[in-house]
Amino acid sequence: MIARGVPGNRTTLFLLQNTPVLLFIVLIVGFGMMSPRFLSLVNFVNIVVQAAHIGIIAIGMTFVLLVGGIDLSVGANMYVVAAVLGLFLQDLPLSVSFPLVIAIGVSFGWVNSWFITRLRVPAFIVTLSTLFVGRGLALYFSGNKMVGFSPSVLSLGRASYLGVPSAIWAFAIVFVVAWLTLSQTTFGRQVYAVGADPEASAKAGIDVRRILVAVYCIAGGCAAIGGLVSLSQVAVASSTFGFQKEFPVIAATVLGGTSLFGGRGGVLGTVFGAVLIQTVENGLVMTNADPYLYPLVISAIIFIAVLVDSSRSAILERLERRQIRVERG
Amino acid sequence: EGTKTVALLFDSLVSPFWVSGIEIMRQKAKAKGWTTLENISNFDDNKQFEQVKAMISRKVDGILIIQTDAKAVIPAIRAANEANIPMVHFNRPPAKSDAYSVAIQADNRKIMQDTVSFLVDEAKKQGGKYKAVILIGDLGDVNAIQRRDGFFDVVNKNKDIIDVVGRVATEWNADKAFAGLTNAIQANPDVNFLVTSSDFLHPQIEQVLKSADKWHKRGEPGHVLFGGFDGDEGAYARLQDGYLDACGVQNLFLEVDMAFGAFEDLWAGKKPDKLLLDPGFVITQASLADKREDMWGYTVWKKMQKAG
Amino acid sequence: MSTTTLPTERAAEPARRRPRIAERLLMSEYLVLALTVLYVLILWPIVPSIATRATMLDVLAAMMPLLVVAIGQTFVLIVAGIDLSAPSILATASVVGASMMTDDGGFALASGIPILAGIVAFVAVGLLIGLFNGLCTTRLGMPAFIVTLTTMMFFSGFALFYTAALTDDGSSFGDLPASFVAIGQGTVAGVPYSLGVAAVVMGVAHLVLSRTVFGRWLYAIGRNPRAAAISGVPVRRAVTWAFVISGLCAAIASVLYTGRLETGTPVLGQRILLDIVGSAVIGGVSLFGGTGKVTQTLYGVLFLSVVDKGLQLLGLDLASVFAIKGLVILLAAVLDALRRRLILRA
Amino acid sequence: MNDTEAQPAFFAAEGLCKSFFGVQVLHDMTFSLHPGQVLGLVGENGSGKSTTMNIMGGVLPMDAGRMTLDGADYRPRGPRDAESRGIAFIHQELNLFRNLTVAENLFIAGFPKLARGLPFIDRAKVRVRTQELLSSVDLDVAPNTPVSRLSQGERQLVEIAKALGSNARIIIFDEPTTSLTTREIERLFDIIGRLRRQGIAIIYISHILGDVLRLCDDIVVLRDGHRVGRAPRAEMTVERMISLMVGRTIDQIYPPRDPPMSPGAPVLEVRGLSQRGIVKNIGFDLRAGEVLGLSGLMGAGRSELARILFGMDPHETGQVRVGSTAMTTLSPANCMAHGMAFLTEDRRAEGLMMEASIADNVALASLPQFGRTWMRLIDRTRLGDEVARVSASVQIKAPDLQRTLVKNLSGGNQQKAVIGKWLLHKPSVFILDEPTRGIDVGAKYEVYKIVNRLAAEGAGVLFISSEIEELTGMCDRILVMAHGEIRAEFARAAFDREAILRAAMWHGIKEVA
Ligand SMILES: Nc1ncnc2c1ncn2[C@@H]1O[C@H](COP(=O)(O)OP(=O)(O)OP(=O)(O)O)[C@@H](O)[C@H]1O
Ligand SMILES: Nc1ncnc2c1ncn2[C@@H]1O[C@H](COP(=O)(O)OP(=O)(O)OP(=O)(O)O)[C@@H](O)[C@H]1O
Ligand SMILES: [Mg+2]
Ligand SMILES: [Mg+2]
Repeated sequence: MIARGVPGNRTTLFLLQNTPVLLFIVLIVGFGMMSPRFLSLVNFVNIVVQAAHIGIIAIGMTFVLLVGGIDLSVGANMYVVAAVLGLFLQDLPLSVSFPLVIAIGVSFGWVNSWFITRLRVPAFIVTLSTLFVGRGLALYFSGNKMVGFSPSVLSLGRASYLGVPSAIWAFAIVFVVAWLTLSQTTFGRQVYAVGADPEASAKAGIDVRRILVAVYCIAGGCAAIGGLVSLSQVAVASSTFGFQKEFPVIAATVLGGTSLFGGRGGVLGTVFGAVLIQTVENGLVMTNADPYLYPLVISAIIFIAVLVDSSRSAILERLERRQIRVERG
Repeated sequence: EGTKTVALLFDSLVSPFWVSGIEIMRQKAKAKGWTTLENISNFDDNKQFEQVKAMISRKVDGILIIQTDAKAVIPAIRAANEANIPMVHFNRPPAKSDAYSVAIQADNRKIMQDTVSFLVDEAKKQGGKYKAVILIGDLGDVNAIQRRDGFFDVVNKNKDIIDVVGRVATEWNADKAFAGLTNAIQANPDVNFLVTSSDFLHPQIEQVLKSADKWHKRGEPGHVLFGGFDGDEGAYARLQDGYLDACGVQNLFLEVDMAFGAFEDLWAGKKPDKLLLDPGFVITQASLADKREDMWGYTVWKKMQKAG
Repeated sequence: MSTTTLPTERAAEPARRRPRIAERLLMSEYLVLALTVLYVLILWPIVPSIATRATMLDVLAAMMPLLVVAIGQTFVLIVAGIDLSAPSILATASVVGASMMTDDGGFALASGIPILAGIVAFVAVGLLIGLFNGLCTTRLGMPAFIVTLTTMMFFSGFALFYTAALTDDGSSFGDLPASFVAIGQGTVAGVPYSLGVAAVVMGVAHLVLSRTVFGRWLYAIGRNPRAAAISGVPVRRAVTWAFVISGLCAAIASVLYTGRLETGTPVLGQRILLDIVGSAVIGGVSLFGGTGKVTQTLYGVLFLSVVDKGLQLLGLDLASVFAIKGLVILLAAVLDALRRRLILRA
Repeated sequence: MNDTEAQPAFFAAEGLCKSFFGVQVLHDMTFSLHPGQVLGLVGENGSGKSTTMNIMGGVLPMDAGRMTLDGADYRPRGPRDAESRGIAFIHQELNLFRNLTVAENLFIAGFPKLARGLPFIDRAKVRVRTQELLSSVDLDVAPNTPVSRLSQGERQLVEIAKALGSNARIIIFDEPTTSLTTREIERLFDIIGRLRRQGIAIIYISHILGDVLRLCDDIVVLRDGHRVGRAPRAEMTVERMISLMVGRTIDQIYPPRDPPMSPGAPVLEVRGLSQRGIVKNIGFDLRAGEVLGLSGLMGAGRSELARILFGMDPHETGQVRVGSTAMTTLSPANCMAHGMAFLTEDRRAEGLMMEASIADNVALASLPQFGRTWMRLIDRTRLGDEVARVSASVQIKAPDLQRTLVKNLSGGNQQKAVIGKWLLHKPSVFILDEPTRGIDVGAKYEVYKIVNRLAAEGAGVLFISSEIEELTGMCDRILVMAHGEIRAEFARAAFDREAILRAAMWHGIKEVA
């Protein structure tokens, strides 16, 4: 019997608590050995830049999944935002047009929430429908043509401030705000409560409807910001802009440990999930792998990451379980 | 004999090539007094089959189809044969079968070979060694595969000066192209030879090359030898500005005329060949002025200039 | 519960009682079905061909494979899981199965029973991927969403890889034997075989879900897995079976699709994931588990298929198709929400 | 009624009515409260106590009637509104978020902020306030412990702490002691005494009538949604309450029980069962026809022991024999196959499918017995008959077994549904963890009768309860657990409340040190 402290478990516990990070390191070392250039700082910057738009949208998705909802319309939302910006707001200065299109993204989310909270239509169906309607509207505006953007938007996509690319700034700001909101405000904690049990939340005096509305608006706003980051990179929005983006976004969120059933997870994990996927894609290009192998390798690595994470949680739960009796030595 | 109704079944409208294609078709059909019905299948073979059946039940006079898969379209052809409705494949021929239909296709492999040959000749002229990257399209798309093969046909013969360091699988997807090319250039900062399987990826290429400080005109130091394919308005503009060296152009006007001609032949009871090839052409900065009238991107570009 | 009274028959009652009928219709579980009929009636004047026998048979034949996959999905949804890998099972089964029977690959040509071997391959692919999904969720405690997401990515990639390795042009397997193709295309007395296959799958699934011990277990697991486990329900085994059934259904659907297209293609069904889950959910199956019937899935599939067919017949441009499809689904969902409220009030 | 104190009533409810789905469950409910008063509310399960409080607490709207607070009309728009008006509500079904910490649960409706205008939570303040509140209910857990790690009893204390923290003028306790043991209950009564001295009015709902009588100034009795009596404590007795509640007199609380002729063969034998940190060296026999009590304080490990026996939790060493079989692997399915059944203490999370009908719930554990042919098609007529028979034998009150969802049943009827589920399985060893939690005297009596009947039919019953009276009333023998070990055993003849309590309070570590 081990006496007080249980020191043997300490290291195991530490290792277990940090397995995602360890896995990440293994991955980086692996790719690094195959392609030395992979390990450069510039390349890491690149990875984060490329992960930024998915990551930002996934942060918004995290809020929605935390309340046990889902938003399939984020990709359509991105496209609407891109089409409106490129077709109607070209001539406005960015300081006006960007807030305007983000507001459009938020209203898109608000429409979703209206159907979900007022008419009690399941989120899956509402956002599935608005996915179609949104894409249809945007296609109608653009007439199926590629939408181009003003040089100021594009140079923003290539710009750096204090040596950090604009996409990373956007990613970082969205992350910090979201993290503070979720962990340090009443609203954030209520999001978790609503996700765990909406009925109990109402009884506890939480304005459940307000939380739901806010969460979908946040997801809409994040989709718009993510859309802006993406379009400033890819420079045009073709008719497939944002098409099926909901899958990688939800994948990044769930990979980051957020439960689809609500109440569990957080944005730190989401950022990790988004960056992890991009790291693998980047590593594959860096090592000049056969394109046919990309999906195989990426899915295998995601699989291993989740496998490690779930077995770790099981072990952790066992180790951290409270004990009734204090064992005597 | 009344007005004709023709169905236009596209699998997607992802690139300006298809968008221009459908617009040219609408115009030319209108000019002939035909009605058009449109369906987009979003790369879903089965859905496209259903669309063919829907058009058959609407009793259209002809079906123009752009299928995703060459073999999966065969039952659709047979269904059209059975209903006695002429079927024309635009830009992608079906696999061999006993079913009868007419296909119009650009000679992708040949056009790509010519384009890349031009670039290789340029390279030889300039001297030195080259690190090349190719943006490949969707691995399930015949055209993408033919263009890739055309590229390697030429490059493999010139291994001494050209080393292919990156094959970016874009899946015809702009952000995959952006990320893939960024990474490829990251891995090989000295890339100086670039070919894309479609011109619609130019904006992403421009963004990436600008970030890497590689976007320079022909003749300027640091210029990347750059070849395109399709011949859209962006390609025209970049040729004119001097960034693009060569572009393999599909003659879209000719292809639409060929397709509609095939319908008329079929209605008249004639039986055209199963495959009609558009030879296409390579356009370079030198031949720009002569050949641009045949380049569909130029007309689009002109219209855009007019609109402001 | 079978589909005995069709709402169309009710609609034929005398006009003066219409308000009550409308209300009753709104409250019945056939609402989605009624909306399908309504949709057809609205489109009728614009495209008369929507109500022809040929079109109807077409819709029926075309929806059968989707119905079979969606039924499999229903099993997984009932236990509060989700199977995103169904499209990749369609694709992988399609190419592996086809490769048994054609010159590309041709693994089973020498066996003398290539078609049988091919079908066995289809089924085996479905069962194995389903089993893998099930074991990962139940034994390794991984979330179903992410397990099936990774199997979806993996096997979509694998199908492309497999095809590229075995065929000349790298795009698909053609030239399937005629007797195999007949499964997807053939008819007996004007009724497509695929209809028969789907009817059998549906009948068995309905029986299993509504009448057997196993079916009741699935619902119990979806409603409260802990209570179910404590009540002696073999939760892990049952959930694993749900995934295996989903895999099997996807494989059967793959046979139908492949036969229909005469082609084993690695992109088969790559875009129908939202249709699969969406049709079940529109029919009334909950994503949170514990509820859902095969008939609801049937109505959902029928609804989506008819909506699609109507839009195809209209031949509108892409923008309008998207917008109308979205609005129609939303309208159906809103009406369904109203229906639930009315029921609660009554 | 003459209120004993001089202060005027500051809250009054008049003629409250409420129906669910066309069934009226509350008729003309009228009562009033004045500062410092403790009002008891008693009635059978489903008599409308929680419904009344839900209306008062803003959870449900009323159909008719009127409430006044400080003379003004009071019509809460929601729980939050009620709370802001000074009415705190401790719900019968615990209303905590398992994914949040204790501190977060206490402040979920509104955290103290770092500074005016800044949205951020003042974590330090939350911690200090939480510690204060927890120590006021004598709960010794860290403020950042996740609620999922607390036992039912601990959760109940958290709920109470939460109400204390809300600065309420009226606190509603809807069956607050269902998971508490003697020690915590005493503590709670102290707290309530203190609150009333501060002028806070209390509404106290409980099925433990003795407690109500001891604690409350006035007692209101409900029957089938009607108020059937109100009297000050002095005019009330337990017998009178019961007769008002059920409309007849019940002379016994525990049904008579013939002790088994001769102790039967052991149906459950446990030897040397240990799991580090949970239970240690547990050994006992349960005989056919015997009702064996298991007593202990909160956290003694009784539920844990039961969970291990039923194969829900792992164990490291020890042997378990069920009937004549030595169990090699313990799992619920395996245990059930050998005739074991287990009624868990958390009926909401582990016992019932809330969204399913009563019939579905009752059938759940016995489905394979009704499967025919290789497909195991369910014999629906036979199943329906059996379910109806069992439901009738436990007297579940519901309009329709097939249609009524369990979530719409009152707590007592829910409990009967779980018992019904296990009775249908015909257990020979039945472990009951707090089986009478939250159910009324009448229903308790029914449960006791069921237990007696089971024992008379030769089953062995392991009866876990925190009410020592209940154990002494029901059991043939009582084991007492403390700190994961069995500390004492009492035979029926030697039942002694004080001795049992003393054994339960044994503090393992001190004794060694
Ligand atoms: N949300 C609801 N929907 C339908 N019926 C309900 C609902 N809530 C309560 N009821 C019914 O109202 C009646 C009164 O229930 P209530 O919960 O007030 O009883 P109670 O006196 O608190 O009983 P218990 O002592 O078991 O807690 C019961 O018949 C119950 O089934
Ligand atoms: N899920 C859990 N995870 C970790 N610890 C737990 C869990 N459930 C209970 N515990 C701890 O186990 C101990 C014993 O639990 P519990 O209080 O249920 O025992 P008990 O003897 O059955 O008492 P009672 O039934 O009166 O609550 C408690 O200290 C509790 O904190
Ligand atoms: Mg109650
Ligand atoms: Mg307990």
